[in-house]
Amino acid sequence: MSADLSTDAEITWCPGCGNFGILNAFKKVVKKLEDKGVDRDKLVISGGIGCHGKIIDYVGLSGLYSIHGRSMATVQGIKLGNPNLKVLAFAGDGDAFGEGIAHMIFAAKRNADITVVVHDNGTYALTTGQFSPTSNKGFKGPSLPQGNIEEPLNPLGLLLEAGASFVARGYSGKIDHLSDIIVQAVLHEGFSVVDVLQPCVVFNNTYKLYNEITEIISKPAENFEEAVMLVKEFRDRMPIGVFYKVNKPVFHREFYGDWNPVVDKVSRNERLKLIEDFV
Amino acid sequence: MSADLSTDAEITWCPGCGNFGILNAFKKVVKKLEDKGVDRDKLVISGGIGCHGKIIDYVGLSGLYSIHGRSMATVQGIKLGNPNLKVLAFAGDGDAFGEGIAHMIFAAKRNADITVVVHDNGTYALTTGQFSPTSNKGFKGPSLPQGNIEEPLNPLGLLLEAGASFVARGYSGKIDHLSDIIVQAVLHEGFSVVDVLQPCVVFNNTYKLYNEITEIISKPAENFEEAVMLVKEFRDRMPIGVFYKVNKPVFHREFYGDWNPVVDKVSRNERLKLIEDFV
Amino acid sequence: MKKDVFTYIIGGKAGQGTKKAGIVAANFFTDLKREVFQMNHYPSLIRGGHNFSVVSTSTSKIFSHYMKADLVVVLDQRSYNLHKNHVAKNGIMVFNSDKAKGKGISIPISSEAKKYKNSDLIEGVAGIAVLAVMVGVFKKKLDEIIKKEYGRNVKDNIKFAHTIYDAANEKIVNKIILKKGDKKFANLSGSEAIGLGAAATGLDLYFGYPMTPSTPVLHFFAGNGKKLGIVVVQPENEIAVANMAIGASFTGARSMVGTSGGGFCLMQEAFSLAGMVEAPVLFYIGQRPGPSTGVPTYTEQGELLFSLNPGQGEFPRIVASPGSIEEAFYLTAELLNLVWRFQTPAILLSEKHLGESSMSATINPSKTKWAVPVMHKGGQYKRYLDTKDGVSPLLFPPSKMLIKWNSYEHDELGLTTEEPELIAKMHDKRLRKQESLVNYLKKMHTINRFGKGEPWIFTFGSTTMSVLEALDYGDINMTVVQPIYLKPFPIWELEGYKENNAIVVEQNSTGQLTSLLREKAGIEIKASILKYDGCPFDPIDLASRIKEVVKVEC
Amino acid sequence: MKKDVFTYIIGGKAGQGTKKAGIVAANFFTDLKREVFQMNHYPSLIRGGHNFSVVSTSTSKIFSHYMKADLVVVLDQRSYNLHKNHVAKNGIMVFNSDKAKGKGISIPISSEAKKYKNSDLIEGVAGIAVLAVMVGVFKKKLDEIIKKEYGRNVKDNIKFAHTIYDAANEKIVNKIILKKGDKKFANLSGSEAIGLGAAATGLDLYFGYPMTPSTPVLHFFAGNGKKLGIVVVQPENEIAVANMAIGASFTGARSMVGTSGGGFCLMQEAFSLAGMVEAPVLFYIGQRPGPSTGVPTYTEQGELLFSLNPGQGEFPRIVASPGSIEEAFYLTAELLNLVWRFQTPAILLSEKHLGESSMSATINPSKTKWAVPVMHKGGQYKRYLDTKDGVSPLLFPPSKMLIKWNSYEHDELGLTTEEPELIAKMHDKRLRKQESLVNYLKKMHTINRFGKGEPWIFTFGSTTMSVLEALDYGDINMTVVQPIYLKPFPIWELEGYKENNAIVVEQNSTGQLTSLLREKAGIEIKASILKYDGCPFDPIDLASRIKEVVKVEC
Ligand SMILES: Cc1ncc(C[n+]2csc(CCOP(=O)(O)OP(=O)(O)O)c2C)c(N)n1
Ligand SMILES: Cc1ncc(C[n+]2csc(CCOP(=O)(O)OP(=O)(O)O)c2C)c(N)n1
Ligand code: SF4
Ligand code: SF4
Ligand SMILES: [Mg+2]
Ligand SMILES: [Mg+2]
Repeated sequence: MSADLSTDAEITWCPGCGNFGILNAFKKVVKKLEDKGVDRDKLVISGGIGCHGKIIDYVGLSGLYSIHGRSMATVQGIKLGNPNLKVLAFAGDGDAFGEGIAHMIFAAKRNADITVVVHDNGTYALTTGQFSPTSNKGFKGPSLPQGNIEEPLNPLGLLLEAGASFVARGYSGKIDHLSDIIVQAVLHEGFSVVDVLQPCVVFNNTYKLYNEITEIISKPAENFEEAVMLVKEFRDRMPIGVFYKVNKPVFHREFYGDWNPVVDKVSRNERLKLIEDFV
Repeated sequence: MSADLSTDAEITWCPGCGNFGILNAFKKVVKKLEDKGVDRDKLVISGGIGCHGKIIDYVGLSGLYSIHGRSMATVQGIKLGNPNLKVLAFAGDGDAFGEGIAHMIFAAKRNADITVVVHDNGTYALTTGQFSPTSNKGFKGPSLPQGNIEEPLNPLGLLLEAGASFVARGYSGKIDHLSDIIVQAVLHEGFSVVDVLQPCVVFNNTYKLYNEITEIISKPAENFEEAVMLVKEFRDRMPIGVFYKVNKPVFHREFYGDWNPVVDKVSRNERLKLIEDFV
Repeated sequence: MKKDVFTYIIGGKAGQGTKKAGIVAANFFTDLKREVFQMNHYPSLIRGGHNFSVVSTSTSKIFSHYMKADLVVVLDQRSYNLHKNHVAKNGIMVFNSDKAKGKGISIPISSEAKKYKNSDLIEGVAGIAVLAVMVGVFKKKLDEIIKKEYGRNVKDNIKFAHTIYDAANEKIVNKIILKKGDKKFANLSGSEAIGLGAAATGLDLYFGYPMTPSTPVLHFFAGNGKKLGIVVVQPENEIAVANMAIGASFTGARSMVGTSGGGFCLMQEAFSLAGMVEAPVLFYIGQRPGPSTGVPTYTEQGELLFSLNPGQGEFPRIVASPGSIEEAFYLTAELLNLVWRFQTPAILLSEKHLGESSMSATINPSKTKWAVPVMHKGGQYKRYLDTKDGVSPLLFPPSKMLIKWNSYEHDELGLTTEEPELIAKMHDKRLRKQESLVNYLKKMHTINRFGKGEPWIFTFGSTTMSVLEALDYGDINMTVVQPIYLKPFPIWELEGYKENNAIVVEQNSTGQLTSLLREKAGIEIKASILKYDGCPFDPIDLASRIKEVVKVEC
Repeated sequence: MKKDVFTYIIGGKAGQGTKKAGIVAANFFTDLKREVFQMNHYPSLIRGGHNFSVVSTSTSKIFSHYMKADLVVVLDQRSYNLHKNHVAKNGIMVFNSDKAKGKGISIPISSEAKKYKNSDLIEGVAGIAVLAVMVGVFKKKLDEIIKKEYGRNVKDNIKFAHTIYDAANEKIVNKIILKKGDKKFANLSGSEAIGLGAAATGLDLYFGYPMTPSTPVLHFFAGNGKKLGIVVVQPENEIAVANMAIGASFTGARSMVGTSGGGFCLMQEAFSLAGMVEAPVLFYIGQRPGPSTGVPTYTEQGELLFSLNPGQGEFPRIVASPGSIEEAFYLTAELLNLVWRFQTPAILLSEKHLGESSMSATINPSKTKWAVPVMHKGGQYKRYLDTKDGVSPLLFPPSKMLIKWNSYEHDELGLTTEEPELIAKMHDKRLRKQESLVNYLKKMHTINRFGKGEPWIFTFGSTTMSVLEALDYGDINMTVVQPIYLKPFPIWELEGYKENNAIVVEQNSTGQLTSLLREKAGIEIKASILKYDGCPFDPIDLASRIKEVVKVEC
């Protein structure tokens, strides 16, 4: 692993893309986590398909570059295989809130100990800018040139309802703040999601808007209801920060406590004996 | 179509199953709708796979007996093909809130003009009683004999968040009330969901509980927030009735107004001319 | 003709305990050191309808149930009607006179049962009492059986059983003394064999979403996984199932998934992902009649071709199907080993008839291998190192090395590439893995041959059992050839067969194995015996169909 | 050797307008009544990287681009490096001296462009200006072209173009006068042809979720559907896509879906559903290199076998692949007609190379049929009436009759059944439909043959175009045989071929068409020419590979 977390891959995002902010924030995250005792070799990442997913090529960490909409399922599998690892899935808005929405809802419901960072640019960017689940009504893309006829989803509201124990929003234009949030998300034991406002300079350039309306909140909501209200604000004022954080039983621990499938594997001999008993 | 809406199919639900209540309520629904001018030949149904889905065999209406988790997608297709039809999908809790959750959320988001009736028995009954998305924590089923380790989903809360314009809960033990609700749901233009408490006498016998805790509410919530609070109550007191109802732009109308793909089809000659112009 | 077969059928409504009675009967025969085969037939419902369980037993190897029974016990009219033709010559029909009219021995089972609580559930016990009478078991022994097998309401059950016993004892004349056999076998279902095979090879996680007929494997692990150290997860859908399994394999965990055809459709994208990232995951498909929802609780072999090329693009795929319950154990173990040896997904293809039937089996767990991959030895790690045999060494996190699995076409390090030469080179690497796999299989046991004589009969999967029993029953001398591996198809083993007459027996309507043999191995097939009504073959019927076909076509 | 081919390559970063320049060039050649073939190569990114567009033009039929160009214009160093070997003898390389060093004609394109806003986007215009110089077009004509083709910033574009024109005019010596052809063709992409074919047959709804390379069809309908009366829906995922399409077909709406291999994986369960309920839905698959995410914007034919048996269980499946852009039009139309005629799902299998290339085409829309099913004539309606040819008449809601489509095995009315005889009978009904389909296809044009001479070359899909151009280029006389239908495979058309030498050309690594020909039609294949680096064949290379292979193997 290279010290600066880079790889040999050529970065092919458009100049000015919000994904750069996320990449830079994430590199800081890894270093901050190391300061807090989380070794980088224990941090495993996954990503979906889309502009966002390219981050997997660009970050010098181990991981599985997954398929469209499934990185959240992939990291749940990784976590269940070896709970000693910290896992983080990158996903696009199309990825996490469209193709993969079911995995998000159930990861939240079961409080799987994973972190999902959503590069939310309100469009299917890599496939040339179609409307996505978070596109605004009226958004014009090549599959609906007359303009999107649906209201955008409120994904964080949905995930709160589903039982998410850590919900946050960041902005790729505020790198330090974003990296702070992601660090907290990774350290949180349970399901954490960070919806990152990510301008797509080609299909949905929201820099100006977000620079104006984003507002860092100083601390999480006092309770669930307040969090629900907070995540709903995304028109005039767009709060960013950690909205909600609560401790809940964590899936893999409810399942098998401190046991670890690959580390504490039952030996061959023991198994053969058990099988002989069975037959 | 037989006058009493029956078919030659043998009913194979367990004696005492809550599905009987839904079947009876639904037969009343069809008659009430006829009184309100909705012809039964314009009412098309679909269902998923599970005990609930068998209702498709038992009701003498046209429809498509679909696959597990997809009846909501099926009826959206039917509606888009011929918007003159009224469409209703039956679904199980495994069906609608597990395998098919994405279709539910997006049907709500786009306010597709469909009605979904969920036979919510808190278990995958037909596959012999595994835990489902709405099973309580601790529920014992053959795939998790030590007891479910996840909290149940709050599906109506989720669908409200997703944008559902009509949200209701009924109880198969209160047939008249249930049929009233479903009638309203069908008449509502836009996405309507009726979550029906349905005791499964074999794997999750909730008659006693529901007889005690269900409480008919007299009118929908005043606003969204109140509706969200209402659907959350499902422990000590279980309100049933129409929780929320609001008018919103409807998907197929936003798309093509009063036009109808199969009825107002562009003629062959006109099309050939257009194609010749193109090439 | 095969001697010494005794067959017992018990039929009734779902929920009346017919399957349980079948198991009790099978265990009883097993205690006599006889061999057994039990087939359970049930519709897709929870209570009512018509269920039946057939148990055939013999002192020698037995591979199938028979649909001519020495003793039929039916609990209602529907069962009576369905089984009245299943009574063997000299066989006995016992029916519940409260719920059925007919010929045979009538016993008022329901009115007796009504005297107890759970009156419905108790009726299956009547079947055991009647069997006890028929085979000359004393009441004391019957009591023991009931105590052992029916945990709840033992007293009531015994009392009820005695009443039925007495009633039957009066009326049954042709009693039969069952010869004892000489070995006590385990009584194993196909699903249990699959579960045990995976456990023996080192399975760590099983992911499944309920779907008949694969669900019993899920339940097996749910019930037995804990002590074996195997985690069982039921996620939100099949897509999550397959993707989680791939994620788990990234950590070195041996993982497996189970489903039926419809669920496997949803896993194909992940199957292809496994092909590309070279993830070792074993996919179990339990077949039922299709297409679509089809007939969920019945049996068919309609998905052979479907399972040969799942997932987009080109990568090595392995498909194999066990021909017996014993083989299900060894083959599951071998496939889990193979996916780790070659880092590519494999399919264990089976059917309801194997998964939900049980039979006497001898299993030697130590004959299995422990799935161990080629591991990285040191130096810079390259996930997709371009080796001679195409297999790149593995390394699992946590590690100071970069471990990158990638669904895009990639370089040796696992970084995405769009370079034409590299794209071709990585195709070649995967192709070489395919060749290595074939070479490996060439040294393995990939085809079963049974018996001697001509013409040959080709078959596969659970139908093998039906064919073997039919030949035994019909005293037919023919060679049975069963390809265990269906992909890569072991044509190297079949080269000698080309010149000959051959027939095929399979359970589908289009003759999928027939096509495969013709197309892949160039074998001239004279005729195919097909069955596609959802029910397994009956050996007596099958024997006469084979004789007929051989006479006419060969 | 083919005369009169002129090839133009323009390369640069994504977002610099190279594809647009290619289109403009193609339109220009078309205006000269010449025929054109345009191929666009691009990586999976939005800005940057390396894109190029090749346009080859001739006064006679042309089926492929060439990778030896008379004029290459490159906008940066990477493009220069990639294309420096693509300059034909006597060809010219023009490079942007601000961003590249090299041999050839240097023009400071970027520093000129910088004088305008959108400086990056404007650079493609330079390519057109250079082309104008090369083929002796006057400035006035160039202005017209720019006005017509570049809607925005016309003034700036013209001013910029003139500067480049003057610079190029000074340096380019070998100008070429392009002969005019004698017919003005339409310039059509494969995706447009597919869209138009479906429109001509009566398509009502198109459902799609974006996935390269099928997305252009989605966009085509999004842009052109309204006036044609075709609704375009982009749902939440591919599962919804396919299930909604089936729902729509229930109302009598002609529906179609489009995706690529990965998305089709997710549609397989619905594909099987369509087989069972007998829903007429057309599935378009645009292939790209796999497995898994693979190389999304490149081309391959790796999913032939994958597409032959999708979905669990047994039912009639239709798969066909067009060999040219014109054929894409007619075949799409015919397939939409066939699915309605036989009420079973079909796959239109194609590749990025067809879908995203464009060429001169003549299309006669009135040669298509209007998809009209067999309709119910009166009396009691039975959805699954067991007819002689297996096809049951249709009826659409609203109706006083019960119309029940059922994913479970069913009786004629569409009610669920678990009766063994009925299960077998319904299998037979679907099998008869399969036979009827084969009989129908026997009367149709299912195979294309081109040219004369031996040995024969088999190929399929868009590779057909590459082969035809290679033979033309290389003056090779061989018969090209292209099965249009891949399932049912038209073996009846191939029976004569068995004794002969034959080679296969296809774009994948395992020789999937080769297997199909060997296995289904028993054709002895001497050698296969395969390409699997994601790029289409170049006719010059392919011609020499064919000559080589024929020399060595045949
Ligand atoms: C199953 C499947 N369907 C479709 C695609 C095509 N596809 C690639 S990226 C993408 C969406 C990208 O949108 P998003 O997740 O928002 O990522 P972004 O490019 O905006 O970062 C799609 C639809 C795919 N790869 N797989
Ligand atoms: C893709 C797929 N996966 C799994 C199944 C098996 N299956 C049949 S019914 C069912 C769940 C039933 O649960 P629910 O929807 O709650 O219906 P219920 O039986 O409780 O009414 C499942 C998982 C299937 N038919 N298709
Ligand atoms: S298209 Fe948008 S999201 Fe993708 S790299 Fe460019 S700016 Fe970023
Ligand atoms: S198993 Fe439960 S849901 Fe199914 S029919 Fe019986 S009682 Fe009803
Ligand atoms: Mg996006
Ligand atoms: Mg349920």
